[in-house]
Amino acid sequence: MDGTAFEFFSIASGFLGGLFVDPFIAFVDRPDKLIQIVSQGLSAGIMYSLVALGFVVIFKASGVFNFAQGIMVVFAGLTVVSLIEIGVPAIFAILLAIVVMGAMAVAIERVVLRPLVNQPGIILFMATIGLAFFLEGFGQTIFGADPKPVPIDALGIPDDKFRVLGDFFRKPVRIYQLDLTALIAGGLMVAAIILFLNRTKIGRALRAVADDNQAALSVGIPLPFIWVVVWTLSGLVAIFAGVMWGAQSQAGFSLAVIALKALPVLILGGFTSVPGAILGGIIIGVTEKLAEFYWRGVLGDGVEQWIGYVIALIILLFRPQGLFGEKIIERV
Amino acid sequence: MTAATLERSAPPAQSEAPTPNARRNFSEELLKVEDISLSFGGVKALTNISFDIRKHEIRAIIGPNGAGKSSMLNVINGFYHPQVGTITYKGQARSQMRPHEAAKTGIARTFQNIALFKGMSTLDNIMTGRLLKMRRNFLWQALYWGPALKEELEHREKVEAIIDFLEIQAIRKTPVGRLPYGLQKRVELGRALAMDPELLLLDEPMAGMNVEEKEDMCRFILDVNDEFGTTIALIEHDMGVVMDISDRVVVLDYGRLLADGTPDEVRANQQVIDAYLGVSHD
Amino acid sequence: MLYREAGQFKTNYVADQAIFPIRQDRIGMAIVLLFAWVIIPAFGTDYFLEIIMINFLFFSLAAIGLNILTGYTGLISLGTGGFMAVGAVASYKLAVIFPDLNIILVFLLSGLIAAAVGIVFGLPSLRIKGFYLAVATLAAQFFLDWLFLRFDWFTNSSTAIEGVPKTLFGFLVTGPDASPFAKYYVALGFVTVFALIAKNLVRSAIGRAWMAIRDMDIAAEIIGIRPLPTKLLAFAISAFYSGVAGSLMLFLFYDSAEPDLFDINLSFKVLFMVIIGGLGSILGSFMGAAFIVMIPILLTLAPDLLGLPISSDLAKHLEFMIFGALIIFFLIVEPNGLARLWQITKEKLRLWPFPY
Amino acid sequence: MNAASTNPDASNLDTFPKLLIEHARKRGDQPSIREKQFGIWQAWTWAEVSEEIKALACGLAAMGLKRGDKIAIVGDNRPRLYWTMTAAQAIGAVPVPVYQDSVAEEMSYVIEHAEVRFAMVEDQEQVDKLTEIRESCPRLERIIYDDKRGLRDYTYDFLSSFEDVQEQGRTYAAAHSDFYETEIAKSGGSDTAIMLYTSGTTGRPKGVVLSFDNVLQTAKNSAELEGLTAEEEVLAYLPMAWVGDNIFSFGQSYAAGFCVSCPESADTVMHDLRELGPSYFFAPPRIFENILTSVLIRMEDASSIKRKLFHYFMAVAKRSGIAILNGEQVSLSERLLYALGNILIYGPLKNVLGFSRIRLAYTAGEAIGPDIFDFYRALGINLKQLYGSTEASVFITIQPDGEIRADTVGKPAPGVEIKIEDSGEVMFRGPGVFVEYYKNAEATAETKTADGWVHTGDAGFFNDDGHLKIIDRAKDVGRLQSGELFAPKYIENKLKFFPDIKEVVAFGHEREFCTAFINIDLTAVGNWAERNNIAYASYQELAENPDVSKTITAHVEQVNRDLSEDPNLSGAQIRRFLILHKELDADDGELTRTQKVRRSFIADRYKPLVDGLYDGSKTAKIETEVTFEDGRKGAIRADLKVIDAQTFDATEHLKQAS
Repeated sequence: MDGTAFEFFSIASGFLGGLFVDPFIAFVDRPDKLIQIVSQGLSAGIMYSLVALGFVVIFKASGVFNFAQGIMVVFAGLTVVSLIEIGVPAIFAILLAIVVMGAMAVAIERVVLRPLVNQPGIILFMATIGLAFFLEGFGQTIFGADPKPVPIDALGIPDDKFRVLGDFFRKPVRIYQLDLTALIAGGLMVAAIILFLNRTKIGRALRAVADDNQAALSVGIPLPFIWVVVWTLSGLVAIFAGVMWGAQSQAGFSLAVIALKALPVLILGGFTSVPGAILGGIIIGVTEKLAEFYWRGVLGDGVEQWIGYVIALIILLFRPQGLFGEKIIERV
Repeated sequence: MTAATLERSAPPAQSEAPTPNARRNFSEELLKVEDISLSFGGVKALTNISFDIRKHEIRAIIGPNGAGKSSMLNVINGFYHPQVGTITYKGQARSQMRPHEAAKTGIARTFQNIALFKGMSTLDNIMTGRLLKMRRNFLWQALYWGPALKEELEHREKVEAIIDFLEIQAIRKTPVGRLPYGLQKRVELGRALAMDPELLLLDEPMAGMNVEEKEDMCRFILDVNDEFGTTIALIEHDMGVVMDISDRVVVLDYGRLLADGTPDEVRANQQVIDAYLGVSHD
Repeated sequence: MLYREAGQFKTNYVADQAIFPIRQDRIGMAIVLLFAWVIIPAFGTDYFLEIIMINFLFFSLAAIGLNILTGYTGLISLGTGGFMAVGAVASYKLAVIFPDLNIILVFLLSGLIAAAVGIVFGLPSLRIKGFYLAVATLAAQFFLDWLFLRFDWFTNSSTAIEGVPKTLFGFLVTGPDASPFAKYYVALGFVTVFALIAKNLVRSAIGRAWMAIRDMDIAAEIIGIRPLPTKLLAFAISAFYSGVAGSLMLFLFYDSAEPDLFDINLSFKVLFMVIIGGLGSILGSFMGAAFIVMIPILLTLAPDLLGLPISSDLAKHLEFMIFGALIIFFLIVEPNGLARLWQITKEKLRLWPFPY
Repeated sequence: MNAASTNPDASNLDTFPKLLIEHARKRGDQPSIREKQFGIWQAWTWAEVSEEIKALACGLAAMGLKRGDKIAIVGDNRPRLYWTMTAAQAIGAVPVPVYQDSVAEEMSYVIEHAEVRFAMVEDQEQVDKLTEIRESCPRLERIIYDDKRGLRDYTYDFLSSFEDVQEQGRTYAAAHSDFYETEIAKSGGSDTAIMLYTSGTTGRPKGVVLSFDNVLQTAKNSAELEGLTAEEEVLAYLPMAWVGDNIFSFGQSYAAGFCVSCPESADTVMHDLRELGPSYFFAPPRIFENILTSVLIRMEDASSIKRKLFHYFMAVAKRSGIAILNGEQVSLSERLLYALGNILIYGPLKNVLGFSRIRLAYTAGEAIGPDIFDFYRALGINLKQLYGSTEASVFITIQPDGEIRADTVGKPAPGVEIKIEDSGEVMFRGPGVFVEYYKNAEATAETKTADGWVHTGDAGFFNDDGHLKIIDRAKDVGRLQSGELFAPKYIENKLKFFPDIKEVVAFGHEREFCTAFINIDLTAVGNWAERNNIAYASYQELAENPDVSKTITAHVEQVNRDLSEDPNLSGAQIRRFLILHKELDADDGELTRTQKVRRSFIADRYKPLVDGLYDGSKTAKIETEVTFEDGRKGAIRADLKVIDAQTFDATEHLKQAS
């Protein structure tokens, strides 16, 4: 074995070791770090889940792959923040934002969806990309292009961190109240949506539409109404996601791109599965943070930009229908 | 009245001659299925099916809805893989096979719900049937010149002969999506014929057709069998048609083999009569 | 109306299968080529040649590539930007590592490298369909973006990749000092040749195999089309076109670019071209590219032309809004794209004065 | 083979086989005939055709076809069937083309009467038909087929394929090297070239015997008159058994050397017409009328701008186009307007119809509606009428360029003399006059006088310009009880010029007044119904619609008004009429195969209806047997409304006018 080959071998083994061995050593070495990163991952994951949930609700009821979901989150968040900025009390700001998102849903149904009814999915998909462009331009015209800090106090969101488990580890684990709030509130939101879908008449109709448009029509619920409801619903989710996400950094248009990360969540969970969206979000969020932290040494920064997709792809190769999608039986 | 009046193509003045069904003799086995069982997640679609298809014959598979006829065709052309049983095709026991491999060995088929390429013209649809026979790689095709052009034109000639055979000249360049149902079925048959198949599987070739279209289709099926010597296995609901054009009939019911024989034998079979006329299965 | 087809009958298949079987179409094409090769370079200003024409040309090439994949084979891809990045980076590296390599070879090899990458990212297409596949192709986009940003071997430790000056037949054709005139001809040469190749591919056996997969993959398989090689070939050829387009973009247009120029927005831009132009149409790829290239240019010019003083920020925002609105408007008016519009028009002209 | 025998001098080119050899020599590499098959126009050059025909002729001879024998030709227009004509002529046999859609019984009569020994047929359908009638025609020895599709199992020994015959022919020709040329040289201009059976309105068909001189002279004269060259493009789509096709697609092609093209199938004729873009075109008025109807219907569905453009420029065309075509003086502004119209409407319209390249178009057989005639002329299509018959080898009169009228049929064709009998019947004499009716000396004598004059059976007169005008069949021109003139066909045609009306049968001879049966045009009226959201399931239902009755009544009254203007015919206005419950059909024997009404047959069959028209009742009952498309028979019962139409007297009309 000559020098270069050895060198190569040692680099390769170092690389692979960095990928697959070192992280586990680190887990054991600093479990407090691990727990802390997992908790960050959880809070990021619940955000992905929320965006993904918006996708799922719309896709389930109308087959529209709504690419504008990300920008809707930004738009909703900025609406709340801007209203509070000009002195509207937080509670009214949120109520007003709900009205705004509802109005937007009506407008989208009228202007975009209705004329495109019965078009193939890809056309509707492209239309939502157009919508994303429009909303971005529109939002920037109204709110300005600069990100705004979310007035956490006004909204009554706790912003402390507390340290736990200090007795067990070398250093205590820092838990941010903000993350915790997001986690709990996100969980509540998800529960509310599941209740809505399962326990209300409209919710059941929505699910009927997802299965069969004609069947839903025969129930007597007009399709346009259902569309307005789902878009409003996903608008509501967007308000929540926008505020919470903004609270962690700032509410700005760069968030729209981050929202693309909700896409692998969708692959993972299946386009039509609500629990899939939640679980997928958490899996992606946690893995992302872990990879970013523990692989930084080998791969450098930014692993979190794509690792979610790679996980999703790998899973797809074994389960083409996603983790929660129904098994596809091809018939001829 | 249905297409039942259409007689096997005996020339008019020879009507005293023995009926063609009896006259036609087939001995060479083309395909044999033995003890085929197929189930989907516990639901049994086929149970212990055995029968054979002999070279040059027209073999009908009949049975009530849900009898497993289409599943049987899907097994033959490799779309479904039976859990139990063997398929012997051209003397070779077949292992699992993908549909495109079945195509390569000379099995072509049409579908119950037309499976044409909607965005393409009649001509292009039938041209796709020749794909297996086209040897030039894409670099030649990129030039559309020399050997690639020559090959393209040779196959165009073959396809034109099929268009002429099926009398669909008038719709040669029409996108198939715009064609009425009966013509689409004909184009689909054309695409299958373009593969120069040894075994042609037809899944309800006459479903949803009017009397005239059925008669045409019968004529085409008989002519294909006659002119090219193609072995044909077909599923059909119209009993008159089946009895008239097929040499032998397999009857399936609830995924089981009910009867197998000449049309006359099957017609006389008590179980078949029960299945069709007796207790309703729905 | 312009068509006079009576008497244009074909006595052999070569004539019947020609790209333009109708004489008037041949004349039309000849006029377009005359404009492209003679009149535009003769009379176009540098600004026109560079900002409009070269821009339009490399985007056309990328759009043709994506159209082969999405329009003809039915596989939605959001990774075009990534494949263009591969082409751009590859051509930069090749030109630097092999200074004597002919510029045409540099572009073609870059295309081949992009094709190889395309094949790798096309593998999931065997099992994944529709939007799942679209999202999967995003993986390519993000991964490649990250790769080129993270490992500075690709950029020779600089922040940007550059169009290396190269000559062809003794003329300087790339790099900042090359004349737009020379660059234009290089771009036009590539686009002319590869548009013809694409047209040939889609009207021969491989094109029919792609369309068969697109229209009904099960039936395609049953007539003997092997899905994986067919789809992978579409990915490879599509990525090849994107890669060459990326090289042209860097060498003939930007001269110097940071890798993040080839981001997800570029993918969307090309996808828009294909959708607006028309899925499954080579002509549509050109129309879509022209449309998407011209809109921002017109939108920037519009306020000045109308004499409305708008702040540049607002102009930028308005551009976004108008762009988005136009996309939606076009999808509503003609979801099948400009090519379909042209096809309908042509059909009408052929049948004029009859409506059908 | 010596050069002299293959190179007969020009004056000696008195038969088609001789002309064929001449063409093969002079323009061997030019296309002689084309057929659209397998998606493209397959062409054969004169040299190739010459070889094909030689092989075929020798094959026929080898199989026993002798000089003077008859060979039937049954099928659509196909190159091989045309070749059979020349091949038969080459060895002195006589081709007898038979209408391919005639039922076995009709065909059987012709085959038997003509003593046909061989038959060349297109496909299985015709083989079956001929096999069936072979029992009643013992002379029919051999059936040769062109298309072998579906015939694989046919093992009859009297069947041969076209290829077989040619194969035998090649062997035979090799063994008898001079046979072909010698045989050709044996025939001369006075020998029989062809026998055509006329589908006479009464009685059995008669076999019209035409000599080479008849056909060739007529073809040459007319080709010369119209300046036909070897460059013409012609679509052969009319039945081969019809004399017109024999002249336009065969005789003139040999005379002028132009190429004839056969359509792909009956379904694709209009499409093939458009592709081919013929320069010389013949169609009976019915086809021109159908095309115009479809033009108008399609324009109805066009956008309003296009519709307005169309109507505006059609008005321009009617005003000036005809004059321009006739070479008359037209103002510059009108000419410019017409040129604009040509770009916007006429040019594209002609292109879509396949008429762009037409230099010369003929129509004949019936009167053509003036509107229809003017429409095509206004577009700049040189449509002309001619008057002819089988017995004349088509041409009796032709409208010379620049003297085109809708209501006359032109001046005598080259070499033709015409006289009008005292009875009003038109008689002619000329090079095309037939030899005889085959095996029917009696009929020959009745029709053809000793000095060569032929009775046309049509009544007509020359107008001041020397143009012949035909009113009706001489025997059909009758008188009302009042003694006033009743020309049924004249009235019928006037009504049929309305697009809504497809067929009319007028009654009045020796009756108190004039009445009519009317068939509405299902296409035109059906289209109207669709646009007005009127649902209908059948012809019968549409015919009973009160709105339709109203429209038709208006048409009848319009005709009555026109008739009142003509002092000779004003007595024969239609007082009562009814709309028939079914379409008149050749399969029911109500029309001839050339789609002419069989008046007396109809009068007989629908006697209760005719009675109803004259006994003053409000309705008339009828039960008729019909033949469906699949050959089954059924009965239709109907209770038809008899409609009274307003009539006008000449004075009232004058009053209105003043």
